[in-house]
Amino acid sequence: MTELYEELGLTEDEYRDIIRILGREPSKVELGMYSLMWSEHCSYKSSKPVLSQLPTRASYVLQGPGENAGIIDIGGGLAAAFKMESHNHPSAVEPYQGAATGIGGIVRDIFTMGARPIACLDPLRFGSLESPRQRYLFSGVVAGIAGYGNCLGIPTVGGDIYFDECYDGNILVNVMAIGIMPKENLIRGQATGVGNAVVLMGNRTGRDGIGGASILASQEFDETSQEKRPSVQVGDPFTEKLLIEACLELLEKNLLVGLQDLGAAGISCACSETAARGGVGMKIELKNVPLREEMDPFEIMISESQERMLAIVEPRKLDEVLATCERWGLPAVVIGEVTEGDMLEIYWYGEKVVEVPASSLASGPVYERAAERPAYLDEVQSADLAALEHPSDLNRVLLDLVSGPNLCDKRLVYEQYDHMVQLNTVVYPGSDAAVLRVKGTSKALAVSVDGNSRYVYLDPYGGTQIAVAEAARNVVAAGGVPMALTNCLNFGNPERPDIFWQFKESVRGLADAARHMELPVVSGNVSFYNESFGTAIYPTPVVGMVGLIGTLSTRRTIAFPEEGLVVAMLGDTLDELGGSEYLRLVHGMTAGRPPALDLEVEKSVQTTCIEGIRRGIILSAHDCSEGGAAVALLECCCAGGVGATLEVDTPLQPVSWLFSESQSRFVVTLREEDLGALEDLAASRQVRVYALGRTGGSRLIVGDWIDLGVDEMKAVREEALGRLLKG
Amino acid sequence: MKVSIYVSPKKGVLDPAGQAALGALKSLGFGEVADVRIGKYIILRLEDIDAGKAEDRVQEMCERLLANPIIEDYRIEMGD
Amino acid sequence: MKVSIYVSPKKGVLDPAGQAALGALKSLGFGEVADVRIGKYIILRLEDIDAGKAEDRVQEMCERLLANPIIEDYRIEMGD
Amino acid sequence: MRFGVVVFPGSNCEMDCHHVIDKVLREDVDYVWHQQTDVSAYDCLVLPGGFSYGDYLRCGAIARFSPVMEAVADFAAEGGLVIGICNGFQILLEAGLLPGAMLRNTSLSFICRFSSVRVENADTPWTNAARQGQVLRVPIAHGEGNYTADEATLAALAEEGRIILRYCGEDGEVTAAANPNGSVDNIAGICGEGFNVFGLMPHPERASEEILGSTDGLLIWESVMAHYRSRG
Ligand SMILES: Nc1ncnc2c1ncn2[C@@H]1O[C@H](COP(=O)(O)OP(=O)(O)O)[C@@H](O)[C@H]1O
Ligand SMILES: [Mg+2]
Repeated sequence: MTELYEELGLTEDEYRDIIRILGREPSKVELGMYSLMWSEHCSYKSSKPVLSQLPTRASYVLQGPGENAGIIDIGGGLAAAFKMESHNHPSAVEPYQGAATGIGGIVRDIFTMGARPIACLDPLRFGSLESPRQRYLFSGVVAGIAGYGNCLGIPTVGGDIYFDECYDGNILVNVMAIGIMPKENLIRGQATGVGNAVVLMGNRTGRDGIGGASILASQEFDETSQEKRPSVQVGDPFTEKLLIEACLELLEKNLLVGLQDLGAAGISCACSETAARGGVGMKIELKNVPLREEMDPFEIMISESQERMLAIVEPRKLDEVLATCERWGLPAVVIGEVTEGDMLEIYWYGEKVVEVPASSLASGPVYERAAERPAYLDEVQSADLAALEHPSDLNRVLLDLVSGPNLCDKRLVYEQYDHMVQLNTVVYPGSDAAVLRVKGTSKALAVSVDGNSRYVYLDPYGGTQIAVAEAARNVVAAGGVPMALTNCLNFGNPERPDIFWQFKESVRGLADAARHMELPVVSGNVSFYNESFGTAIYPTPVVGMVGLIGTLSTRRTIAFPEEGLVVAMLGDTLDELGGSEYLRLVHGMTAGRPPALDLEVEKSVQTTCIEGIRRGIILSAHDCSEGGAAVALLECCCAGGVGATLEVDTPLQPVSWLFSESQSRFVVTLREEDLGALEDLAASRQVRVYALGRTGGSRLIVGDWIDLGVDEMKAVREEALGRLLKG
Repeated sequence: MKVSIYVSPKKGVLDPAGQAALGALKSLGFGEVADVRIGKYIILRLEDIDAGKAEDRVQEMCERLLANPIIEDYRIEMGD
Repeated sequence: MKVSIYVSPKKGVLDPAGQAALGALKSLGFGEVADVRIGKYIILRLEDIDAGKAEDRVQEMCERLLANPIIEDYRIEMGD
Repeated sequence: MRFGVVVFPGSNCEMDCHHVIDKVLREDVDYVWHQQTDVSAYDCLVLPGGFSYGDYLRCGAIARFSPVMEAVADFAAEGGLVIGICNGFQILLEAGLLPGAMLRNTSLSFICRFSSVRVENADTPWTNAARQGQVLRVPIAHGEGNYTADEATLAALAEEGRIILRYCGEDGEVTAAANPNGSVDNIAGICGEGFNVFGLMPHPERASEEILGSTDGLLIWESVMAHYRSRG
C-alpha cells in the first residue's frame, strides 16, 4: 500500500523531515499543507539555488524578489510594481478559464503590493495551428484573457505569440501585470502585531482546483468520490474588480498592516507566508471561512478558489475595514488573529487540526539537482547551413514569412483586448513596446516581453541573453531607458539532468545579461514539468522589461512617419541564419547557432538609439528580430502606410542580409540633415550607421531583391492569422 | 425535428452569473430565492435525419462543441 | 423547490451565438442541423414559499430581471 | 457646468470620464455612487463604460436596478442631460430610458479599435459642435454593441432624427463592411424623445486628447457644454 505522503507527492525524506520538525506524525491536514507548500511550484526547491545568482539590486529597486511583485522607484514619489507568472497547465485543461484565472492571479499580485494595476501583457506559446485542438486552445486562451482583463478595466497592451510543434503537448500561457502607486502606499505580505485580526475577503471558498491529481488519488474511493473531484477554477472578474477597488481604498485610508493574495495553496500559503515573513504565529478558526459548499478542513486549507485576499488588521480599525468591504459588496470575515511565536494553529469548530511552525511551511527543502549537457546540442549546432540552396524569389519568401503564424499581424488578438481603457496607452499594440503615460507627470513607461525559445533550445546560455537584450531593445526603440525586468522560466522536468542543465545555463545567461546591462531582476516565476509523454517543450525563458521615458514627446513607434526621410540601419548585419524564422519556414530546420550577442555592442547600439531619440534625430525606430531586416522594414512600411526605396551594399548573399537575425540592430528614420549628427553619435560608441535610402511611395523596394506594394504586404500580414485559425 | 439541449454549470463549479442574479433578485425583494444557476438553453432544428441516429449525433455535437464537459453538464431532449 | 426557466431569443431577433454555432456545426460535418438558437437555462431554488404563489413570483422575476422582453421569450417550469 | 459620473460596481471607465472632464474640459465633476438617490447637484450625468455587475445575465440588466437609476430617470424626465457611453448605453436601454436592446457582436468577440462614425443629426445637445455628416474617429471597445429594435421603433428613431451616430468608413460611407458589430442600420448612437438622453457605443473620452490619437470625441463634450450654456 502506498503511503498518503507519497500520494500527495512528498518523498520519504521529506516526510521524515516533517516528522523531525513536528516531533510527531503529521495529521492529514498538516500533511496536505506540507505537500502543497513544499511542491516545486510553491517552494522553488529545485530552482532556488540557481536563481540566487540573479542580480536583484539597484538604487531604484524598492522591492526585489521574495514578495508578490517587484517594485521600482520611477521618481516623483511614484513606484511601479510588476511581475510575470505562468498558468500553463490550467490553460491546457480549460483554456478560457485557465487563462482568465491567470490574469486574475497576476493582477492580485500587483494590487496586493498597494499598486493600481495599469496594464497586462500576455506571452503565449502554442503548437501548430494545423491541429484543431491547438486552434481551440488558442481561441479559448485569447478569449479568456480578454474576458477577464477587459472586465477589470486593465488594458492588455502587449505580449507575444509563437507557434511551434514543441508546444503541441504543452502550451504556455504566461501573464505579466504592472501597477503604479505612490511610494508611501507600498505594503507587504506580512503579518505583524500580536492580536491583530486576520481577515479573509472576497469570494466564498469552494472545492476549486483542490490539489490536482495527487490529492485526488489520495481520497478514499467511495460513492462520494465523484463529488469530491476537484473542480476547474472559474474566474469571477467582477469580484476581482471589487477587490481591487476595496483593497486600494483600504490602503489609501491606511487601514491595513499587511495584505496577501490567495493563489496556489490558498489559505495554507497565505497564512504561512504572511506569518513567516512577519516572524509571528497565527491562530485560525476555519468554521468562519465562508463556504460555497460543504467542505472539510483539509479541503478548505488547500482550496484554490479565486478572488480572495487575506488582510492583517489592527482591532481598532476592524470595523472600518469591514464597513468598506461591505460598501463594495464584498464578503469579509475575521478568520483568526496574529499570535506570538511562530506557530500556525488551525481550528475546526474549536478542535485543533493543525499546529506547525509557519516558517517550516514557507521555507521548504532545497535540492541541488544533477545537470548534464544534452546530447542533441552538438547535432543541431553543427548543422551545415553553408550547403543550403536558397530560393530566388525573395518577394515570395518575404510574403511567406509574414503570412506565417509567428510573424503575421496579431491584430486579431489584441483587438479582442481592451488596450485603451484607463487612457494611459499612448503607443498601442503593434509596435516594439507599448507605452503607458504616467498621468500627472510628463513621463511614461515602455514595456515589452520577449523570449525566442528556438534560440534557447539551440543555445540555452546565449539564447537567454538574447531574450534580455531584445526585451531591452524593444523598450529602447520606443524611446525608453530600460530599468528592470521580470521573467517567467518555462522548462521541462527538473529531475532530468538534461533539462536541468538547460535551466542552469539559461539562468546563467539571464544573470550575466542582466548584470552586464545593469538591469535588476525584481520578480519572476519558474514553471517546471512542461512536458507531455516524456517530451519537454523547448526551454522557454520569457523576459518582461520595463523602461522609463523621461518626456512623453520622445516616445517613438516603428512606423515610417512620413515621406522623404532617410532610412538607416544601426548596427552590423552578419551571415547568421542559424535558428532563424527563415530557416524554419523555407528549409524546415531548427538548427545552427542562434545569432551571436556581444553585450558591449548591444549596450552601445542601444545607447546610440536612445541618444538619437532624445536629441530628436531619430524619428522612428524598430529593432530587427525574427525575420531579420526584411521583415523589420516591411513592418515599418505597413505601420506607417509609407513605402521606401533602398539600396544595400553588402558582401553577404541576399538571403543573409535580408533574413539573418543578427542582434543589436535598429531600423531608424531621420531627416537628411541629421545624418551626420547620428553618425557622430554612433561613431563615438563604435557603432556603424548604414544609410539605406529614403521613405516614400507605396512600395518597399530593396535593390533588385524586394519590390512589393505596401497595401499588398499589409493585406497579406493582416489576413494570415484569421485564415490559419479557420484551419 | 426539434431538439432541446440544457447546459448547466457542473455542481461545485463557481457560477458567477448565477451568483450575481441571486444577489439582484434578493435586493429586488425576492427573498425566497435560495440559489440561482445559469446555463444555456440550445434549440436545434434537424433536417433529413434518421430518427434512430439523431440522438447519438446530438450527443456528439454536445461533446464536441455545444457544451464544455469540463465545467458543464448537459441534457438532451428529442422532439418538442 | 426547483424552478427551471427557459429563455430563448425572440422569433425574428438576430441570434449571433446561434448563427455561429450553426456555422461551426456544419463545418464539423453536422450537415443535418438546419437551425440553432441559443438562449439561457436558469435554475432557481426557492425556499419557504407557498407553492400557490410561487409561479406568480417567478413570473415577476422574469418580467423584471431574468428576461428582456424586447429580445427574449421565456417559459417557466415549476418543480423538478 | 457640473458633471456627475455615475459609478456602478464594475464600472471601469468612470475615472477616464472624470479625467477628461476635470483635466481636459476643466469643468466641475464628481463621482456619483450607485446608491446615491439625489442627483440634483448636476447639470449632466455620465453613465460610463465598464462591466457593471460583471455584465452577468445581460449587460446593464442588474445595474438598472441600482438606487441611483430612479434618480437618473427622474432627472431625465425633467429634461436633465444624460449620456450613457458603452455599458452606460446598455444600462439606459435596460432601464427603458432609451428604446431597443443590445445583442452580442456578430463576431462574438470583444472588439477594441478606432472606429469611424458619421454624425447623422448635428442639431442635438450632443452634436451641435459637429457638422452634419461629419466623420468622427472614436474608439469602440465592447462585446455587445449589436443594437436592435423593432421595426416601429427604428422607423420612429429615423423619422425623428434620433439616430445620432452611424458606423461608417473613413470616407463617411455607411456600409456593411464598416459595421463592426452587426448593429441594425449601422446604429452607433441614439437619443431619447427629448434629445436630452444620449446613448452611444463609441468612447468619446478615449478621443479627447491629441496624445491618444484623436480629439474628435471633444466635439461631443463641447456640444453638451455649448448646449448647457445656451440654455443659460
Ligand atoms: N525566475 C525568477 N526570477 C526572479 N524571481 C523569481 C523568479 N521566480 C520566482 N521569483 C520570485 O520568487 C517569489 C515567489 O514566486 P511565486 O511563488 O511565483 O510568487 P506568488 O506566490 O506571488 O505566486 C516571488 O517574489 C518571485 O518574484
Ligand atoms: Mg502572490
